[in-house]
Amino acid sequence: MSETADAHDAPTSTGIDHKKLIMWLFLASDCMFFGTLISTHLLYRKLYPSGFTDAEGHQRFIQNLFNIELTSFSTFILLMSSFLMALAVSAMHKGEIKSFRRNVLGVIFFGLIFLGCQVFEFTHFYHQGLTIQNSVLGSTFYVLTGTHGTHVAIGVLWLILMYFYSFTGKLGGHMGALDVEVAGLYWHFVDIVWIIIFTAVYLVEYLGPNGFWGTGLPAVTK
Amino acid sequence: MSSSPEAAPSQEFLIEETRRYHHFITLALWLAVVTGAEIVLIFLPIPMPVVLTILSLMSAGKFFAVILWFMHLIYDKRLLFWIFVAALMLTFATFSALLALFSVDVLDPKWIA
Amino acid sequence: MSHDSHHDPVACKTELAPERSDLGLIRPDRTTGWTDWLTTVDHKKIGILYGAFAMFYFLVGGVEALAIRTQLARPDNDFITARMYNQLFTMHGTTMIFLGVMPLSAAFFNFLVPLQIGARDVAFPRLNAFSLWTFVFGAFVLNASWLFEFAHLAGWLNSFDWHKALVYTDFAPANGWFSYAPLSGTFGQNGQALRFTGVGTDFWIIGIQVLGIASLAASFNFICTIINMRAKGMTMMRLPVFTWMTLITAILIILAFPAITVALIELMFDRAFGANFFNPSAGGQPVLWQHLFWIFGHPEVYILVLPAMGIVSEILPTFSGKALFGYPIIVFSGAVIGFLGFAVWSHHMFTTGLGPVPTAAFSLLTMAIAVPTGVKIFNWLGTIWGGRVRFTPPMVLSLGFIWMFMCGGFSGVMHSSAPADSQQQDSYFVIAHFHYVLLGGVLLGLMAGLYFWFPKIFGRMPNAPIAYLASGMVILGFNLAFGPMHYLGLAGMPRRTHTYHAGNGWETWNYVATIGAYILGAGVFLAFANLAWTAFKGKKCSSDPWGGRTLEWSLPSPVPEYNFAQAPIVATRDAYFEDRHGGKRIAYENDGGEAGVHMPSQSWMPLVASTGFLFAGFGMPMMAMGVPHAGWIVITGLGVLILGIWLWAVEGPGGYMLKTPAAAGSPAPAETVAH
Amino acid sequence: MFSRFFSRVGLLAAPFLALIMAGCSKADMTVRQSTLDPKGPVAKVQYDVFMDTVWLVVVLFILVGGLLVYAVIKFRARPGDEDAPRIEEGHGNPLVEIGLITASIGALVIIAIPTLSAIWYDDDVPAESVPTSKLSAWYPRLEGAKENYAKVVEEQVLEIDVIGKQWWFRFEYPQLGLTNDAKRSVPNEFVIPKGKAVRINLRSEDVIHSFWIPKLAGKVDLMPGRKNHMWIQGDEVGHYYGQCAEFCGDSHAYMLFRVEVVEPAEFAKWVQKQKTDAGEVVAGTKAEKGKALFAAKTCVMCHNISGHYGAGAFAPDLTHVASRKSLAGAWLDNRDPKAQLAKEQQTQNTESSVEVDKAVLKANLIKWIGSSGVATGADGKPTKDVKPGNRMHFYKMFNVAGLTETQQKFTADELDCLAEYLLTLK
Repeated sequence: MSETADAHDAPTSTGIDHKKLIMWLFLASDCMFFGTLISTHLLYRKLYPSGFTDAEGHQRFIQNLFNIELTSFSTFILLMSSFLMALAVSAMHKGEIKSFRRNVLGVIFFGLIFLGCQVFEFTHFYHQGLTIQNSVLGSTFYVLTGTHGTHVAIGVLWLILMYFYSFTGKLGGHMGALDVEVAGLYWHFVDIVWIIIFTAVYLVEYLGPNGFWGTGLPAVTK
Repeated sequence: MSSSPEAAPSQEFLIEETRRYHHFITLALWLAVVTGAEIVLIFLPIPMPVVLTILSLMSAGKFFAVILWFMHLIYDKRLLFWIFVAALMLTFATFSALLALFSVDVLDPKWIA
Repeated sequence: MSHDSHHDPVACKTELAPERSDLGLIRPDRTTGWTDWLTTVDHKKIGILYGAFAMFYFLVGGVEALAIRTQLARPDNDFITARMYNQLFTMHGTTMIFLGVMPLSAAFFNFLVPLQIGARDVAFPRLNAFSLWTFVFGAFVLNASWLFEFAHLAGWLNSFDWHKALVYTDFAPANGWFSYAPLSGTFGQNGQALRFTGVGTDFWIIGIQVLGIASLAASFNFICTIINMRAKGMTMMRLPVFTWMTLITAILIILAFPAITVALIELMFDRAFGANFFNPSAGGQPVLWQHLFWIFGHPEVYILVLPAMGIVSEILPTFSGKALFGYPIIVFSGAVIGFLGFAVWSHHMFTTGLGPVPTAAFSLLTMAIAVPTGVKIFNWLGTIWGGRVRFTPPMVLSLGFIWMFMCGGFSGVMHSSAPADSQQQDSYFVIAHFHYVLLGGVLLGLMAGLYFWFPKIFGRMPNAPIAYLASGMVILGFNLAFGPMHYLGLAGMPRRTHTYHAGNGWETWNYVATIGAYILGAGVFLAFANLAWTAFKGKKCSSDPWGGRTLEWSLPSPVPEYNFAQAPIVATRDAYFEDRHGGKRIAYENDGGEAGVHMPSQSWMPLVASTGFLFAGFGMPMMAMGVPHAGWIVITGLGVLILGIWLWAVEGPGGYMLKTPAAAGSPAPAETVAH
Repeated sequence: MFSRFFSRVGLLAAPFLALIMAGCSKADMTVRQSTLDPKGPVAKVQYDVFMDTVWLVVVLFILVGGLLVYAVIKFRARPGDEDAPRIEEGHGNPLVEIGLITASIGALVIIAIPTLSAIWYDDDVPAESVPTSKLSAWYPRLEGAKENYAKVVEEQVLEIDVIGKQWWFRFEYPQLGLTNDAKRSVPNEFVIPKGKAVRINLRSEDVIHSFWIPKLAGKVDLMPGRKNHMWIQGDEVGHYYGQCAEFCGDSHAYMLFRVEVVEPAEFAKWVQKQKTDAGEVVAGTKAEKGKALFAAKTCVMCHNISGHYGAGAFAPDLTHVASRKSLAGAWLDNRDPKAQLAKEQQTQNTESSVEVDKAVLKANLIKWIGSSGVATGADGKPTKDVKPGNRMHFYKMFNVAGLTETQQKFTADELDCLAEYLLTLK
């Protein structure tokens, strides 16, 4: 946005707006945050590759638990929401507030669908016997995807508030576009985190007859 | 410090934004296609290391595509790109090392069974 | 001045029209006493508040340390119980690191960075206030555990049903500042959540989490400020070294704290919801906690020490009358130390059975850190070399810093050798090592900074004889307390033990160490008392009593709220010194025009939002205690937090114009503003 | 003013330096848990590496410290400096910087080499007999030793399992049948033959502990959920002091242990003795009453006494409790402290030990059992805990078993009987 910086804004030393810079710094920090969570999950997958034991004492493999159709659908939804967010930011830069509202509504809607899928997935897994308490897998899986879901929920809340704020007429001009862009950066980041989670947590489980992590040590029994 | 918030954007800027708009649509299509390919790939009878390499490349590709275009890094100052990539590299290095530090044979079987 | 600022015409404060926020509420005003301090967004006032809180907690942590030393003065002593001792060393470490050193460094960041880079405030003034109050409430939550502990010991809680139902009755944390799982975590399968410690750990978890948020918010702000708000001509390689170290510290914070944030979330899930991250009986690996903790914990060491290095790198040139030797190398080695800090975390875990290859790798990487650290010491030496050294109190403390830090660095090199470390790990040798770094290094550096910049902050000069006396007491007492600990550690005395038998040969030197600790405590108290007295009653001094080198000395003391009446344009490193003694003058541009300079409005919202953390932080341990309806306190807290941030967002940043002498037609700023 | 300052610093520093001098002469390097007095190859290698770092650091300290002192004195400000011209400003000298960086790296290489060798040396039991020369000691695993490693460990190396609990250690000798499953484990004090490499497998059953016998080897942690190991070898007969070195809860300071290094023949005798059951208790004595109390007061739930009671598996095995030199996680010493100190001074050796003093042992037993919330002192108040939080408190574990508080109260007389009984368990 630096090339369109309004003349009356005090220039920053680098030409980057404060808000944009601080958001990127936050995202850099969040890399480490999700890096820690994802590696916790991968670590325990590496140590205990064979799934978990459900309440009846049955050995459960994670491939049988996962529902690749659902996850693919929600991944697709999240990618498309990212696309709409990019369009919303673009609209805002062009000053087309109505187009912005339309796109943001789309993002919010898709975000809610994603969250709905996640709620469904959690309930489904829970009924299949995977709980946060009965295995390390449950702990890492729910906390990792749940934390990501929380990020999505915060993003949805942010965008909803921004949507309503746009009706006050105060969301406009360069500063308004910047506010939207910063929210957009956050939303895209949540999206790219999911790109990694989708591959590292879901897809690799399907590789080979026993999954990528093989069948090393038996799962923790009760 | 006075301003007119609704100052009209310049003509070049509008053209640039429209060009980006088309980039975004193309990119969205590509993202969908790559995701579809990923899902197909995991069920194909190809050796695991190969699939894994392709999967990693695909998700890294998607990752950087979103960062560069949707998140405007390709249009923005280089500094932002390096801030983020530096953090990303540090994260990757740190947690690769962490994963390498653990192996199954250090586990005490008494606690596992 | 910043993008945070508003574009609508703003009220001119000289006309005293009450300013209204976008919500229609009257904004708080800087002219009203308490309200002013609670709502201030002025980086200087926030810095002073940080400093005051930090010095208070330094004394709290010091009292805890003295209780520990009193207990250890004699063998088989029972001055305090084992549990109280464990709580004391836990809170001593946590307090000193998170509530003493870090906020005192933050005080310097806040006060100095905008002045040194020629800015009028930080990039996000209200976020800065939010960081401050979040820190204050996080500290309060952490220390509230003592209130519960004492109430429990006094028997005041006995009549409550929830108290009778408690299995573990330790209310203050007793798991060390490292909180190794599973001692701090859970045990047992399928969420039975058997534990080894009580709610003290919950207080610790939530307290550190809140403090982490404060540190993160402040660091984002400072990186943004330093990168984006430099005066014209202030290139990165012209930044004062202290600002550089601030930048590196802030980068370390934003990259290191997420690891501990996640680890704390996982530990909290273990304790509160029966998850199994670190629960060994369900397959969790307690060693993972250690990894995550030290991925944060080792950079944290540099987060503590780099600001002090920055301070000393400002003081030495000033009192040697000579530019810093090897400025680019000092800056670069600071960055290398920060970067390598992420690559050595496992040297805290040499005894956990990593295997020979990782042990060797981390051993070598740790040794590598000695190189940039040594480079710094050589360059400080080079700065003194050929100079004219004036032994002012800050200089004496800085020289003490170099000595003590060097000793700490040397014992650090000894630790880097894993086989030698396997004998020293968790012994008093380690205590000696890191106190030489953290006390001999960081505390002396920070005290030097306090004596150096106090005349700038308050326009008053601390009493020099008392300063010399206090410095002497600190250095003597410190060496007396921690020097013998090298021997104690090598003689096999383990850390974190509340007592020891006679006959092990540790009696004499423990006694000496205790005497030293009291001298040290008295010295620190004397120094702080001297400073506190100076702030209110000290002798007034000129705006540049030391012959300073950087931009802040070009300003009157105390610094006016707008900092620079006109925006400076610098042409060189050490701009102010060059301005007076060299050929390169600082130019000024009248950026504010007739109306004066733009000032950010004060706000209640950062304080309101932070209060949410206070409620949530209190509520969570109370939930763990089983206090009825405590969950509502947590929900209230989160509600207040969200509401505060929302109101903060929609109230608008505001801002007003303040007439400066420059705007009123006076020429150059520094000389004209009388004090 | 500056000279006044110097004299002030001098005044402060003089007694301090004198104290250091006095201290060095007073600091004994051979105290009970000294790391500076290695008595086995592992500790010796660690000590050697440590001394390498010490010499390096001393040289650097004198060098850099000397320069600093010289610079501060030589370049101090002098009266009249105020009017002197400005010092020529420089911003460093690349040659000096590069030279110093290279020198620092060189200095680090000096300690890096012995460090690396020692890491591998300490990690595994050497397959060949332990060489005595320092250099060859650093490269013990050359020449195909690795392949034979497992065989060597099985045939030549004594293996000991160490299990950490809050707040005591259990020792098992799986090769010799001395295990907890066989009701033959050894708590807090274990014995190894002189000159034999001992592989130690470290496990924890609750929190993290750390196994440390300063004179024999540096510490290795006992991590729950993880296999850790180390090796030791005692080259001199004696009584060695060890201690848990990782903070493990309330009574961490009381978590001590002992190791006796004995001649191989002695060791065989000791093993034989561990395999014997407790002897018959003479009828009609206090001890017989004590034996009954041991069951009635539920001690039997956790403690094993082979030959008498065999149910307990959680708590320290008491079959030979009266033959041990320490009690309560080795916190209470069963030897006469005065006699012990006299012997240490006489032999100039903290490893020499006097035998168990029966009166001290009995007093310790009464103090220990009585303190744990199960008895009251003469004043009617519960006696002070020897180890706060220890499992002899009748909370959780006993509540689960449905036992009530009153069943576990001891009168002074009962305590005396119980102690008499335990004294018979040689």
